[in-house]
Amino acid sequence: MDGFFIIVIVFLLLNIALGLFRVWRGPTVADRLLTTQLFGTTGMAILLVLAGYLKDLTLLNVAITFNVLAILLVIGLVQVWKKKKGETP
Amino acid sequence: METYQIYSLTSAVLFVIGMGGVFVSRHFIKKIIATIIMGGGVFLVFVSLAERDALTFADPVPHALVITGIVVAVASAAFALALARRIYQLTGEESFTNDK
Amino acid sequence: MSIMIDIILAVLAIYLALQCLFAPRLTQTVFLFFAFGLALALAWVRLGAVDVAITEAAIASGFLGVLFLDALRDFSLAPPLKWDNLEVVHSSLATKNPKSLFLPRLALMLGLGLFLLIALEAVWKIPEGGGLTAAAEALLPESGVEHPVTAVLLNFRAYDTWLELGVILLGLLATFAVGGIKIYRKPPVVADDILLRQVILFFTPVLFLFGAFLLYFGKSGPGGAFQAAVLWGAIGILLHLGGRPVFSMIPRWLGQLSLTVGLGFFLILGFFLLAGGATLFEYPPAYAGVLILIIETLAAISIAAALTAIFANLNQMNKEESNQIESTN
Amino acid sequence: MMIKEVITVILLVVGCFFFLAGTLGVLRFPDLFSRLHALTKADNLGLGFIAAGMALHIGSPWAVLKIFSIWFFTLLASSTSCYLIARFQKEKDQARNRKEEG
Repeated sequence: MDGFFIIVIVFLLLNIALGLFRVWRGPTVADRLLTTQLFGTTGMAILLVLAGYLKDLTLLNVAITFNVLAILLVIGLVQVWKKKKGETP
Repeated sequence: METYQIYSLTSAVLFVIGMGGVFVSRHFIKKIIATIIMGGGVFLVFVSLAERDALTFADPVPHALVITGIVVAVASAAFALALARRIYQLTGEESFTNDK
Repeated sequence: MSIMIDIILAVLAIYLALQCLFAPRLTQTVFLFFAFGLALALAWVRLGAVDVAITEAAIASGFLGVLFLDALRDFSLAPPLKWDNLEVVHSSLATKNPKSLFLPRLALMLGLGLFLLIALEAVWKIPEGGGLTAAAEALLPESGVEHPVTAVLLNFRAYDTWLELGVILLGLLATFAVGGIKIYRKPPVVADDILLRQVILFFTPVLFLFGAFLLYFGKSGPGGAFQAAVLWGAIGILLHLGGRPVFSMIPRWLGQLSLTVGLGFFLILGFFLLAGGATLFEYPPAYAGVLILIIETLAAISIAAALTAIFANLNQMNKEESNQIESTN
Repeated sequence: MMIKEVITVILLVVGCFFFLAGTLGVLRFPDLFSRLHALTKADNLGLGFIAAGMALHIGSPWAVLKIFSIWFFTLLASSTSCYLIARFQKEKDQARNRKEEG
């Protein structure tokens, strides 16, 4: 069972590494932000699996923090960059 | 190869990358980020050593140092950002220039 | 087998750091930096430092992330004035002979390479047998809490934590000194979107409760003042972004009180302990648990207020927005 | 006990599949709005499957409650952020079009 968990974690990490390509290319700021969302969600999945693998339930608190941070970044981007209209990012 | 060895080697690499970034990059924001990456390298050494010296639990003193260190690094980064933005507002320059 | 995870994480962190610093565009740099922070948070988890992971994820990626987004917008707007000055700079850069940069670059690369080798060797050969784990473990029953990191932060090395509150307050004062005190002004951006307002209203109590949980949980597990402070600070930032700047809604004395209460209570407590014949921050073991909880709560309020104020102040540094406020008033 | 483990494995594999689908969508779809769709739907479904699998594996009621509150908050946060990002981009596009026309 533990070996399977490690495979899942490695798979999810490679998934993140693949998705980071979009930060590099993404034409707009919003595209780049998407990838931090991806990192947030996938990171939470990794933390959940790690919590089962290490049998350490406190990792779930870290997962909630990841979630908080994702929503903070989105609202930050949307509100801070709001007035900048018609300019190419 | 143990877990802490991998991370302590990584920390040395991160520190050197950050140092190179401080020298090479021109824009203020990049310089600030480079110093934060350097700091991340230092914190990684501390925590990997705490993992090595673990008995029933990992050494708590480096953990506490790193937590306070992160908060202080963030406060100083905020100050640096404020300075950089002020310089930009007053002079329109985004980086240090020699020709003055 | 589980070493695979560590290797991939380490490679990911190094790759992200490199890409972050050598990306051609500034937005790439900033967003790759967020990803770097999250990768580092996963690394802390792998090293068993769950407290550090929470702090890193929330502060170094969330709080700094919002600050950087704000700054990025400022820098990507057209520069305010002095175009001729800027052109001089650009032309001087263009005329610089590329050959003259070759030697310094070579020297820099050589120096960095040598330094890397030395650092790797130094890290590899750090002598065994140090560490304060045994000392911390022996004194843990007297500290009033069960979690060793909290015991170190708020009892054994309370001095550090106290001074750190001072450092954060100094950082806030320094940003005031640079940008001018404007946080008591009216908000620049009001949330005109009903969903945005509702989600902020929903997340405010959730964040508050989760922060309080972490604060109390810090007694027996990963959590404590800093983690709670970051979550409460996130509430302040969210409310500010949603057009409800906390510091202009509460009376001024309350804002000042919340900024200084952590530092002040520490100071008064230390004074009374000294007057009672103990050393600074030597809590009587019977009351240590209660005292630590009170200190943690007050420190968390102070740090959260300071983070909110730093963000509010930096957010209103933007020239265009402040001009707009003046024109609408 | 065997059946429980088999179900956990199946749930995790299905979750991984949705994560892969989300990432491929982010990489391959042509514009921001379809990428948003891929990311916020597929990844959350994947997270839901993984959460279910881990809840089954861990099994203590407190942990199960926590895992599902995590999933609930993520659903809420990411559907909202999907909406907010799409609205942000749409306003920007509209402003650009107006500028080109006028």
